Amino acid sequence: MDYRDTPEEAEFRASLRAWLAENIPAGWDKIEDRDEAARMQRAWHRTLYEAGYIGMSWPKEYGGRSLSPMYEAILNEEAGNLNAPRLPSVGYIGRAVFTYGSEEQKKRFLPPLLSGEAQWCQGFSEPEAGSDLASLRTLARLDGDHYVVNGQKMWTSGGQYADWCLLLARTDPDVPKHKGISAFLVSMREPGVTVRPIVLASGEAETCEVFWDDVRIPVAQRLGAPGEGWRIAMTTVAYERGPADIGFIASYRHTLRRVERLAAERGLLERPETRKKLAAAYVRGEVLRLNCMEQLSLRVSGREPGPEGSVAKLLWADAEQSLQHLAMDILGADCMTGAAGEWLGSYFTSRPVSVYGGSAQIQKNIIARMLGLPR
Amino acid sequence: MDYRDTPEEAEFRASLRAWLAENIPAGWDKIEDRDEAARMQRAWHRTLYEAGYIGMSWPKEYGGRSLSPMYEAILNEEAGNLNAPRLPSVGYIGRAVFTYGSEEQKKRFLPPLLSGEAQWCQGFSEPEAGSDLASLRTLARLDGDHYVVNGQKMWTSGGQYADWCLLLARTDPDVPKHKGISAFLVSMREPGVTVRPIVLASGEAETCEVFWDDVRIPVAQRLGAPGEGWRIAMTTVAYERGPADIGFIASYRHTLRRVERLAAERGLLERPETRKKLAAAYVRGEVLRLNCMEQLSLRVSGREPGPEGSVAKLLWADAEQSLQHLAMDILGADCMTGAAGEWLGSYFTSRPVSVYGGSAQIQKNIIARMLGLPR
Amino acid sequence: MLALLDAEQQMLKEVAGQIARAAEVANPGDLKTRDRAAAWESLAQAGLLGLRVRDEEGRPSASGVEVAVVAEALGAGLVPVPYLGSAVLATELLALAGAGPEAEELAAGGKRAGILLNRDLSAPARLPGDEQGYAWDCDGAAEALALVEAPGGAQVVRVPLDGAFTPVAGADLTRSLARYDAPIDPSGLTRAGRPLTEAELARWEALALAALCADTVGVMRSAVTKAVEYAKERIQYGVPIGSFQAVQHMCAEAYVSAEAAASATGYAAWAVDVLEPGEALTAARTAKAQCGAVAREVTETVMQIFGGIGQTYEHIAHVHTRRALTDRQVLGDEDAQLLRIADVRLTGE
Amino acid sequence: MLALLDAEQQMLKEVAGQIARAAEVANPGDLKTRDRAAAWESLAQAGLLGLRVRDEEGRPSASGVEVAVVAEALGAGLVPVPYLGSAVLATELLALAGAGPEAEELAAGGKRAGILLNRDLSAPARLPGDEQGYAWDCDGAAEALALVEAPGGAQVVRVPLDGAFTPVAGADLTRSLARYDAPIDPSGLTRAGRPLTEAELARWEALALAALCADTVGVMRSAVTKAVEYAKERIQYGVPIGSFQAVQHMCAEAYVSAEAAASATGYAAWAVDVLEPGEALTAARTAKAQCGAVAREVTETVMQIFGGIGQTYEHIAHVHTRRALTDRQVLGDEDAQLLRIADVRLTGE
Repeated sequence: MDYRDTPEEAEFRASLRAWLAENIPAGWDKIEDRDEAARMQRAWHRTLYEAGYIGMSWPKEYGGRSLSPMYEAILNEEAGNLNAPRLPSVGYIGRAVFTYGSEEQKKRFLPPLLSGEAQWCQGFSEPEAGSDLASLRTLARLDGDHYVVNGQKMWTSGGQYADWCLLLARTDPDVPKHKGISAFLVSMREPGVTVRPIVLASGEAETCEVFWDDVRIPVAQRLGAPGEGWRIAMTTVAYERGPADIGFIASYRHTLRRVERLAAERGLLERPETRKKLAAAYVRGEVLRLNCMEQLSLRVSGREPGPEGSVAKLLWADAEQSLQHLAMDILGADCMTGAAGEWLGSYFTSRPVSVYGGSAQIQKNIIARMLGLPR
Repeated sequence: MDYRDTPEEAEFRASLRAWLAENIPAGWDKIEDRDEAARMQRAWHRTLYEAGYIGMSWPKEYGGRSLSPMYEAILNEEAGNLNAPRLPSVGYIGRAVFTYGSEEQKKRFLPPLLSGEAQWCQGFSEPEAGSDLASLRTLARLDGDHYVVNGQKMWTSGGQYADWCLLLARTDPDVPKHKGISAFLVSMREPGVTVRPIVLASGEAETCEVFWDDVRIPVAQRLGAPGEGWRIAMTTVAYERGPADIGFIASYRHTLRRVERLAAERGLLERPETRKKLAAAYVRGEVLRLNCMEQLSLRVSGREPGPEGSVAKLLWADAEQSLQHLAMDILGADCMTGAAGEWLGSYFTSRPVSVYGGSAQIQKNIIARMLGLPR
Repeated sequence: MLALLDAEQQMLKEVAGQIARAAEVANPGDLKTRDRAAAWESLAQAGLLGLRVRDEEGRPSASGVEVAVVAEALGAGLVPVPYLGSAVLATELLALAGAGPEAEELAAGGKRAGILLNRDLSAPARLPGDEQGYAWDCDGAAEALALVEAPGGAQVVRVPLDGAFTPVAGADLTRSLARYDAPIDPSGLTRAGRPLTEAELARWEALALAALCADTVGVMRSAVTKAVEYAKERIQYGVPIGSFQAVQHMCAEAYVSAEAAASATGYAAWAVDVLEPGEALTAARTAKAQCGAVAREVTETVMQIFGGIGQTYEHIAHVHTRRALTDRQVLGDEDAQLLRIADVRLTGE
Repeated sequence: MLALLDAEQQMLKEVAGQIARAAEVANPGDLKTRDRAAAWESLAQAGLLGLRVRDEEGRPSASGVEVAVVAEALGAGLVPVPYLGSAVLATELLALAGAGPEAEELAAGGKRAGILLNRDLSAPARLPGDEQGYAWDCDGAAEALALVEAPGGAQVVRVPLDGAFTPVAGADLTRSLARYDAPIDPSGLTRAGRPLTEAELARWEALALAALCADTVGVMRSAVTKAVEYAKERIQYGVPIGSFQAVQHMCAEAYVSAEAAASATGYAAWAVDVLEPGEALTAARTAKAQCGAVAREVTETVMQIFGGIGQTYEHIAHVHTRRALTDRQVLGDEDAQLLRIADVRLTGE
């Protein structure tokens, strides 16, 4: 057991840190326009790619470096510490493609995914299929050498700026619901694809609805076999939900420092109660960080992401939501009068952390299963 | 809406208060010996009875005074305020007897129940039938003009000192579980009845196990029809769980004052955090009191005790358990070193408040049903 | 003792409920389309704006209980009218000060007044002194009431909501807020009535807190009702989500919290006109402490039950949260109330 | 980085687990019948009492991680031997002070020492000064260690557990406690080793806290495991209670709390010998804050899952609660830890 970097990791971290210091785009976090921010993200992706920081854990044959997931965690951590722009999330789409794709699909889709030339989104959830994803209704009807897709997807993050979508649709309505689903790699530029931003309670448009009206997808763009969509989705979701994105830890630390400053500005640091609450927020962050390090160590040791990830997910939601509660309580009326309106937004942004990617209730069900409790 | 006493209630309260001041047995709360305490309780019952304070809400024909339940609540409140010994709880047994009993049973059992000559206990729960009472296994087999009872009861409070028991036993194992249960009025002095005290985590023996080995009960002591036991139990439990026993409110207030004194003795009253926690404990007590007053008002207005009682039960458990947590935190190490060992006992005594009489989980189920949520 | 609404109060509840339902904000889009003037006119015509106007013997035409009944109904409907600001906080202040005609004017509905609060919304603004602050719940009002020190007590003054005030977008989408950032020009203030004694101010605060609590209770109860209805209808895994015990218990816990707050609020509302001012205020603080402590949790639970859709701006859930959180802050959150209760419990006795 | 036990540590875990299971208190009746001397002897023979004895170069024979592995196993078994008191807290204090022979004596198992704590159990007793206090986890010990001021630092002293000490029945049924009520006679004290620097004391406290945390983690994990097993077997309404989602979620929440505490504890145990003393101590305080904050809740949830039977003295549940609550208090509960963490975070930087 050793929480320190190995010599190789330390070397990687040092060179990465130097690279980040030179390459983080100046003033990126001052950009308010969403379109401009999206362009910046795309350029950032390209910059990272050219330096070899994208897909490091992917097999070499698919453009990766076959490194341990530890290096991606270090990237997340350092980028977070230095307040870099969000790191592109290519892992889960890539994994779906190189695990289930044909050789041709791999050749066609992986390079631009890695380079950032093609931005991807994920078309899984629907208005009537949230927690119960398998009940999705979007239909892909085979018509010659194409599928024709009709339906509505929801919670498609980045849908506005994506070029491609990993889409789940029902190809066989006559078999049990998990078995009739297939996965597709489909261009967001196809006729019939309409994207509508969803404004959240915070006032931000962070995600989208996507309407699919008679969208035609070549059969060659089906990923995996017909009916294999559920398995593909589960692989993807497992990698999405896992502790890989340790970038959150760094952002949590930044936020905690901001909350500490808020308390200081308001002269609350003399209060033992406030001191304890701030310390408790630090403890929650540390606990999450250390739990994620254990998860990561398990992955590095070759274990597939398992239900233990649900522990981290619950700790994450609790940490983030508790921190926003604390900020709100420190701000008091300012949070309600608009004097510190951005914190009200952060508060509302923290709420869905216990909803998306499997609600807190679903995570507890998963843990109960892992504990062997009967259905 | 008026939270004040009516003139009649005020008059009753005044005379009761005067009576209590003269009649509360001196030094009763210094008695340590359990047997002696039981004798004191019996004498106290008799004293209350002779003054007309037992069974006030019972119909006159059964020895009551046909008064509104409000008067019993006032009795509970005043007795609690003046730190009187526990009030005898005759309501739920009485209600079972005068609702379901034969004329002969009423004549035979109600007068000594009221007067305290006969002390009663309740033989409902079993080791394998707690929350799921209807799965009880104690068997009453008909043998001529007697039933022969075999089985084991648990959580029979006061079983050591009871003369009689309201017993539930299965008389017909061949029908669905709720339908095969009958109720019996049975002497604890019968051969084959063995009482064994159960020591709780606090170290106190507050309740009993009762073993029934070939205990013979005359058929005439069956209460209600064969198979009517479940209905009888539900009536009894509803009256047990309802807000009638407002005596708890007074005892909560006493305990809160003691906790406030603990904080003062330890010089913690300067701490805003401690002040807030003590005030929050006061608020919880008030909320419970006021909720119970609403429940009581509903009953006085002729409504049967309903599932709203579950709200009070949950508030009660929360108030009591939170108060014991607060005491423990104020005491710190003293609670662990035995320097304030009695508070550790109180802490453990607060734990089953969310278990007995329907666990917190069961209460929430009841509320969910009331809200119309589907099974 | 009977801790239940009497027949007349029940009838009032129905009337208020009807008006509230007609003006209800059922989804955020309604905020743009509701005819607020008509809703205000209905309240005026039903006499609900004049509950605290005094008769010739100085008695309010209705008690705190009636005020709470109306406030709860309007809170339940998230109705975007300044009932608390104008018909409760401002009218009661005028009535206690003996400014009968001014109170009558508000009761008639033709004129409205907001209340001026200090920078942290925890108390009525004191002028001079509070150099920054907010006019709260001042939709359609040309003025807001504040207090100035005067011989004999606190003098109510009318502050014109002129250019010194900037409308701000606060958390609450249903009630308006205007900020002032510089000392108020004393020459623009008009005195109303006679100075208020400490006891009268306590009485005012008790009513104000009880009405805020009733609003919160309305917001919470209707939020829980909506979540329960959704849980009955929303199908996942082939069954209504309300058949999952986890969802059932979330609903039950939110219900218990809301009902507990309602119990404390009922007593606080009753206490306003019956108990001694200090006792009435402690009852009100007790209710506000309880409401404040559960408001966030209850409305968050409701958002959680609504799942993804409950996180969107177009859904009503966050409008409940925003109104409840604002109620929590106005005149002091639970921490502020608890400290004052502690003063009475631990020091006052 | 690899935050997992290595192969040797895994093996140690199995050895410690075997010894712990042989001496496990599975129900309160075992407290009378367990052969505590045999358990102690097993620990000595496996070398587990000597993990912190120093080699000739001053290195401990095993790191904080190994200590935590053993402490967790013994906590999980509620094993009634003074491992923490004698083999960790006392031995480490002697080893840090360079009192090698005394440490070796304890490691051999023939002799035991407790630790003297101040009246609120929050720190090692300082003599003179702490005129009342407790010898903790001193089963079978003839002496307990305390600190006296000396030039150059804090001097470790051996305090005989003589007539000045009264055994007391504390909350914890598995570890013993003896009280002293009057200033300790200085003539009876024996010095051990050289005075300790601040840094050494910080290192000692880091190890002591990490070991206490590991004990708590063991207590919590085994309590949760027992509750889960019970939930699988206990039938009500014709099904195991563990098939109810409410029970499942209670188990899941308790599990998450215990695992979170374990994550923090693993790091704290590792940090003892690797990080700077200040950092190691912050890591240890973080773990102790987390363990302290969840210990009560987790063991209470376990009692709740066990229902009525879990409330009885004859059942094991409360023995878990008692040991966890005691761990929480020794060397400072979560409030104490948080305040110290705040000092570092908010003032130290």
